[in-house]
Amino acid sequence: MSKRAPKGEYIETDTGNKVARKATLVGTQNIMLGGKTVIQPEVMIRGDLIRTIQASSQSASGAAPNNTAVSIGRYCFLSRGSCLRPPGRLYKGAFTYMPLRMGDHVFVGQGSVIQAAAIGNHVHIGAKVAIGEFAIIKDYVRILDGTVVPPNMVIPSFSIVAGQPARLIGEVPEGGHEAFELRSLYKTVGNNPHPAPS
Amino acid sequence: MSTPAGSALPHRSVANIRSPSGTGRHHHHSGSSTPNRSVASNLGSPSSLRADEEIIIIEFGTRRLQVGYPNDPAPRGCVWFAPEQQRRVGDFRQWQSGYRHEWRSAAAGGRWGRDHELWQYDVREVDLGLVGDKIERALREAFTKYMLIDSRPRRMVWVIPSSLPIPLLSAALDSVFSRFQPPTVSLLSSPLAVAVGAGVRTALVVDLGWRETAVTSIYEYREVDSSRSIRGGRMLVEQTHNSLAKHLPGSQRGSNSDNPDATHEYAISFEECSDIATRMVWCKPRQRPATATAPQLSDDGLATVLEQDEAEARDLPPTEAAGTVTIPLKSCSPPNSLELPFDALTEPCENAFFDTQYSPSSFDDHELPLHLLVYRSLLHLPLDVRALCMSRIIFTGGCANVLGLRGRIFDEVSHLVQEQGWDPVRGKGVGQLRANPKLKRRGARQAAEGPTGVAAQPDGGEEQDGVWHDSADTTPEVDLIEEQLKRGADKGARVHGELRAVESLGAWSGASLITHLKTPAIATIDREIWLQHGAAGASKAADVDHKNDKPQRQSLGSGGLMRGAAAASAWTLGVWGAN
Amino acid sequence: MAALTPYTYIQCPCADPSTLGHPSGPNAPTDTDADEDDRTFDPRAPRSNYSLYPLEYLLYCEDCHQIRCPRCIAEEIVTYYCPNCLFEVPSSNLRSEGNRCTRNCFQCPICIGPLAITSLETKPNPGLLAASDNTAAPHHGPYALTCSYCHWSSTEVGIKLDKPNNVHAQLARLQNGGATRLTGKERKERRADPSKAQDADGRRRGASRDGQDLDLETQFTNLKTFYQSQLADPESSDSGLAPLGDLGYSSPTSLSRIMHLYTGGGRQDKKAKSRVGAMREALGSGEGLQLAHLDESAAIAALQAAGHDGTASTTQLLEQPPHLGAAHPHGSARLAASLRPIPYLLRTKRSKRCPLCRHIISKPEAKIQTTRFRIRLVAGTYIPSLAIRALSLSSGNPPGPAAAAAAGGLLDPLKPAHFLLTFKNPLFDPIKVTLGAPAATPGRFASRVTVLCPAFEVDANTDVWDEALKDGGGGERDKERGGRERRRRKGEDGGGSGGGGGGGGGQNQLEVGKIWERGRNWVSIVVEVVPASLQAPVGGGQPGLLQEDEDVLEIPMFVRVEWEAEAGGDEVGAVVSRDREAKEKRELAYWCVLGLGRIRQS
Amino acid sequence: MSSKRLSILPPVSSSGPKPPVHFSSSITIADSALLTGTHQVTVLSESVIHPRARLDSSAGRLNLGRRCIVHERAHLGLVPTNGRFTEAAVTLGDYVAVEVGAVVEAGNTVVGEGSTVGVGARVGAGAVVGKHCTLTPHTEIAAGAVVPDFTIVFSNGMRRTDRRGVAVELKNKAVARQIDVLRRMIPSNPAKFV
Repeated sequence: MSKRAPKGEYIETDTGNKVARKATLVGTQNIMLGGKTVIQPEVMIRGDLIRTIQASSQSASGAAPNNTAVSIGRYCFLSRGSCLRPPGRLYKGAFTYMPLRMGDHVFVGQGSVIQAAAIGNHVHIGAKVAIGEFAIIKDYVRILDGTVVPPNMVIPSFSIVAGQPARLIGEVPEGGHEAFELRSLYKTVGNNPHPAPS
Repeated sequence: MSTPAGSALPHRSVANIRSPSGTGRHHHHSGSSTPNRSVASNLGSPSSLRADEEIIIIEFGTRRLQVGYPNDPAPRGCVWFAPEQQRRVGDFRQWQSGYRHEWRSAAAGGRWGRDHELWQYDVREVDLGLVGDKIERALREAFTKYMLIDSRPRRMVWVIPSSLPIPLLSAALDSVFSRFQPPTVSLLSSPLAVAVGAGVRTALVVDLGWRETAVTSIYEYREVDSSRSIRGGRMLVEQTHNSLAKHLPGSQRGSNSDNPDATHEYAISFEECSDIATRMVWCKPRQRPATATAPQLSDDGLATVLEQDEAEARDLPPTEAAGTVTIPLKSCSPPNSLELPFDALTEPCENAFFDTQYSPSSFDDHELPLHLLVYRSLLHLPLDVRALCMSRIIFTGGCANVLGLRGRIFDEVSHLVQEQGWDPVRGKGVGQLRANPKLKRRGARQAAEGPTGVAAQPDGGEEQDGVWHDSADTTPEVDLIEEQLKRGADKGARVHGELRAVESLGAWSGASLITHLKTPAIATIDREIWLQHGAAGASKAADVDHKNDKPQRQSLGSGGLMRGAAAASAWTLGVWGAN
Repeated sequence: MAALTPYTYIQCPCADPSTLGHPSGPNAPTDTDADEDDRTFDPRAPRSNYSLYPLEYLLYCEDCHQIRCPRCIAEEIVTYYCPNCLFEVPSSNLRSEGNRCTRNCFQCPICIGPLAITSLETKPNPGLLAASDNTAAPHHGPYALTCSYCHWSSTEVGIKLDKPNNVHAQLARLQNGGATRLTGKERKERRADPSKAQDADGRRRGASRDGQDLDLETQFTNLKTFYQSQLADPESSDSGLAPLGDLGYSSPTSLSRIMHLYTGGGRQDKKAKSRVGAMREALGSGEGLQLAHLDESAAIAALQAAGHDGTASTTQLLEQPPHLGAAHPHGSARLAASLRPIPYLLRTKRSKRCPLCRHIISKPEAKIQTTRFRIRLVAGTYIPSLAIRALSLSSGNPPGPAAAAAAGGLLDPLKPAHFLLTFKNPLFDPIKVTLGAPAATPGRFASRVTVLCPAFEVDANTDVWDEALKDGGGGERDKERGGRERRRRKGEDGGGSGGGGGGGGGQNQLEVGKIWERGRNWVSIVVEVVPASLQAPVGGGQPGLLQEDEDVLEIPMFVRVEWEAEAGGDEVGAVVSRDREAKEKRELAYWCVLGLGRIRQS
Repeated sequence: MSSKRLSILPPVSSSGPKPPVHFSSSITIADSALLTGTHQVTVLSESVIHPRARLDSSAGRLNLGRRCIVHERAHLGLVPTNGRFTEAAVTLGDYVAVEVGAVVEAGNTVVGEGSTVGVGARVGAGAVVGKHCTLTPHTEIAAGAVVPDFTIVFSNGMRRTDRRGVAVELKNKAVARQIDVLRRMIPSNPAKFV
């Protein structure tokens, strides 16, 4: 792990990821970051909860690629205190965890807990959101603060959801797509951040 | 519209109307400002022609809108009016975690629950533009969420209460014509639709609605008489609030005066009261009549006596309500859960609909208890009409869902009938009346006063008994119908004279039948013409014939008939044009 | 909550002019203020909520050069799909199924969470069991629908399924409690076979005394067939009418036959009457006549037994699909035990076109899985975006109330606060912006408003290209350039304190008619507001209870944008050519609403 | 991320003294779990304590039953303001799951056998949650409140009774399976705490 700014609050990797030193990443060898992703302090990612169903012998020795527990795309932004953990379930009588996949430009708000199976691209997850196990969230979805997405729920593209449990409360308008862009946000954090665009 | 429609008829089979193929695929000429005629005339593809032939049925209520397709047994979508709908687009505050609905400030100034209503009939306090906006938004929701249709112009059939004030109607028409571009909007009156939905041609429709209860007598598919009382759903919810508030600890209790004026303080939110009213409130069966039925009435009530038996059967109260229920209340401060006897949940009903503690004479006409309302409106009817109507009583409207209410009203009425017969005169007079034949005849004549204005039958001897049987011959109309019926070979099929309640599918479904059967509506308004003239363009139904007491008749006819003949030249707003 | 962070709403010009102060807009801000006072647009008028939109909800028609809002576009459906299984549904078999998913997708009638199919054999915790693998898993029936959120199970209403697939069909023939119900098809067969129909009716008639009703669907179909038979009655064909098929809306005769209307005398009347014979009323349930059973004591007892918890809330009932299998509900449907699983309502992809010129202004790809748009003309790329920021002046008067507001705090009544409005020009041509705002906000509490610089120019959105190539590096370079440029401009403007930074004598910067700050394609100006006191309503008197949001300081502002564009850029979706000849003057004018923050209630 | 290390675990600020613990030999406890407080912490057989779970016995003893799972960031025995000492701060029955970020306040608070405290839920001081209850995510149980057995608390405090007829032994078997897997994944280090 090469560090551009050894003193800084963040570890900046070659691929441009900015990982806060105060973030908790368990089982890093099973966590895949696409690059240009920001992981803020107190974020927790459970890379150690890997799938055990196909070959439980391997699970102990990490390196195997199919052991990826959490994969994150580019320009994702994990806010302070959020938590990513792979979903687990009984499968054919045995218990196993399944990988958690996250696309590009996914924003995860403060203190949200994500146990989804898959999250698409351009997804905005508000603060204090709980996403249940094996939920599937497609592209361009906005999840408002405090939402509880039940396990196994599927949220189609361009949905705005909220509530406990989550329900469709609106559709993302045509003009709203650009708002999911996280490039500029990426620049605002790190060891030598740019000022937020006025 | 008539000509192109005519040419299009072959395509007009049910199949065509219902098959939505091409919906969304073909999109020519479905423009806002594209005049409808040009649409109809130069439509290229049959698919879009069908789309144009699609018809949408909308029932307007004070609190909700029901939308669907003809030939469906039930509406597809139902949209309730609520404050949340009135927010700006993209304002999702109600979903924010900390959001609290400020119902107290919303309720201030006697507006408790008002923002759950589309309109108030007192037009002075209504922003007509706002009504239009509400309707538009509700329709859009219904169309995109439930109907899944695009914004191609479609014909509409509206089911609206016959008492709807014309400013509201035209506000609605303005909004819909300008925003949805239906080629035509046809109007049906809900009581009529209700009757059709019950399979009868004659009925007494008791619409236990939100803002009022309306009793409408339908005779041979036309409204002959109608009377109303403000005792409706709104009052029920008010009463629910009051009786709940009574059970709150004094600190939380608002000053519950029984009338909702500006100073009235509410302790519980409308939403909650309305919810409880629909969930828990029920209606006591009628208390045993103390007085046995008067002997001289015994034989006039062949039918009613029979009813009486059922009434007795019904009179045993359901499982002596010793039990209590707990009702959680969130909107009062602090949140509280009430423990009250199950019986207490009948209070609202009693106060809102019956007020039995007061003497019948103490009520104004606009606030008659329901049983009196029904009884009197039957009383108004000419004998023959009454005979048929009383065996076709239809309870409809939201409050018909209050458990036991329909039965209660029915029993109260049948009781009144036994007690007083069909004699309009009551109190002291009755005795003398019975004694003195002359008086009696006059009384009878009053009784017979009605739309047909036909004098009652002579030989009052067994008048009430007689009427029901030879009523057939009383008026020329009926006479004629009876003939026809003889031809129709179902003589005597028409139950009459006995009190009987009939079930209807409801106004919307009735309209669905009517439309599916391709029956012209009471009035059909052409978009082009409306946009030119507006309501002013309508030839007042009253112009055709002056009888302001029952404008329904001619307007029904002229509306329906002239529509076909010459849409452009003379059209009416039907019933509604007249008030 | 929307009101806490500053926000902007735009009123679509299509809104009913009666809510508008100026349909066309003022030419100079001065005369705006002049006739503003009486005819200004009041954002708090109830009707305003129906015409105000955030910028991203607005589209733009390149041919009419006009803003288009959801109320003034014509929609066309591209695809129907189920939001749960994401399968496309052919439009042919939509209606028959009530626009709902006919596969295995259901919502919980209690909490509207998704329902999963779970085997009752090995009772698994639905939270641990994904809906997908049921078929794979070694489970066998019976199955139930269970909610992974509130743990409701269809067994609670007595519904069990034999197969884990094809649930919709299975449910269609199941009443709550497990009793089977006829499907529409079977009912038809019944009618077809009279003997069956007879005994069916017979049973119903007999049964109807003890409360067995026709279900709604049956009554409807019975009524329909009855009416049709009446209309088709040969008796009446002499009246020169072809049978039902021909009866059109324009045919008065059908009217008089079905409605059998009475008219105030005259020919039609006679005609009408001469055809009475055909119609009679329905007799018996076979023809759809249903006597009412008014004895609801049983239902009342049930209600008491169920108690408040056993009843369905209004919202739950609202979510229920029309259940045609049921008898006349009349309130008995209120019990939670009568709730049914809710098949997912389908959703649609829609394309949008301008209702006037019929050009398409938004068109998504038909495939459900793709999120691309073929055409997407959003207002944001045609009209300037407007950002609001609180401006704290280091040496300014009262210690930055505005700054507080920016932080979601409150505005102090009667203390001047300053806000920075930043107009960003998306066009390739420089625009001239003219603002008009009332001196005092409408409504019960009038805050004073001063736009320090109501007329200014914004430079063109040049070298948009590196932004267009969605490549981080490019974007970055671009941003840096912007930054440098900003700094340079500030220098020119005379050392203004940018972006709320301290900077000497910020107060001096607040000159009327002076731009605060200027960038590549943006300009910031200052608005000074003096929030009203919530104690003193305009016409005096007591403030009383505040209406919702009455404490929010909202400024109505009339924006007028003028620019010269190439005549070329008209064909829909075409890349605007950058040649500079054949300019044509363009103009846009609309109201917008600036929400600055909440005023402190002291 | 190319990293030799298996985790990035910033140092834990384990404030206060080490509480006396009474661990069954069969439990699994991540060494990044946080134990604070002065009173005894008892964890019965086969329970699992995830990394960064927080057990605070400063207001009384903590008793965890058999096969409990305390997920990361769950906080048992949080001392509420005006919290006072009680004999037992928090008691979890057998097969209790306390999910990510959930809080169980101290003060004779009980969570009954087989119940689940959902993600981010909060059980107030002295509340008694019955057996086989489900507190859905973000549910708040007021201090001192009583939740009967088989209750489901959902949608901001609405309650209903679980009528699925849950087959307890099946449910427990599922938990056992999960624990088997977790024991393999979470390097346990009880020694660190004793």
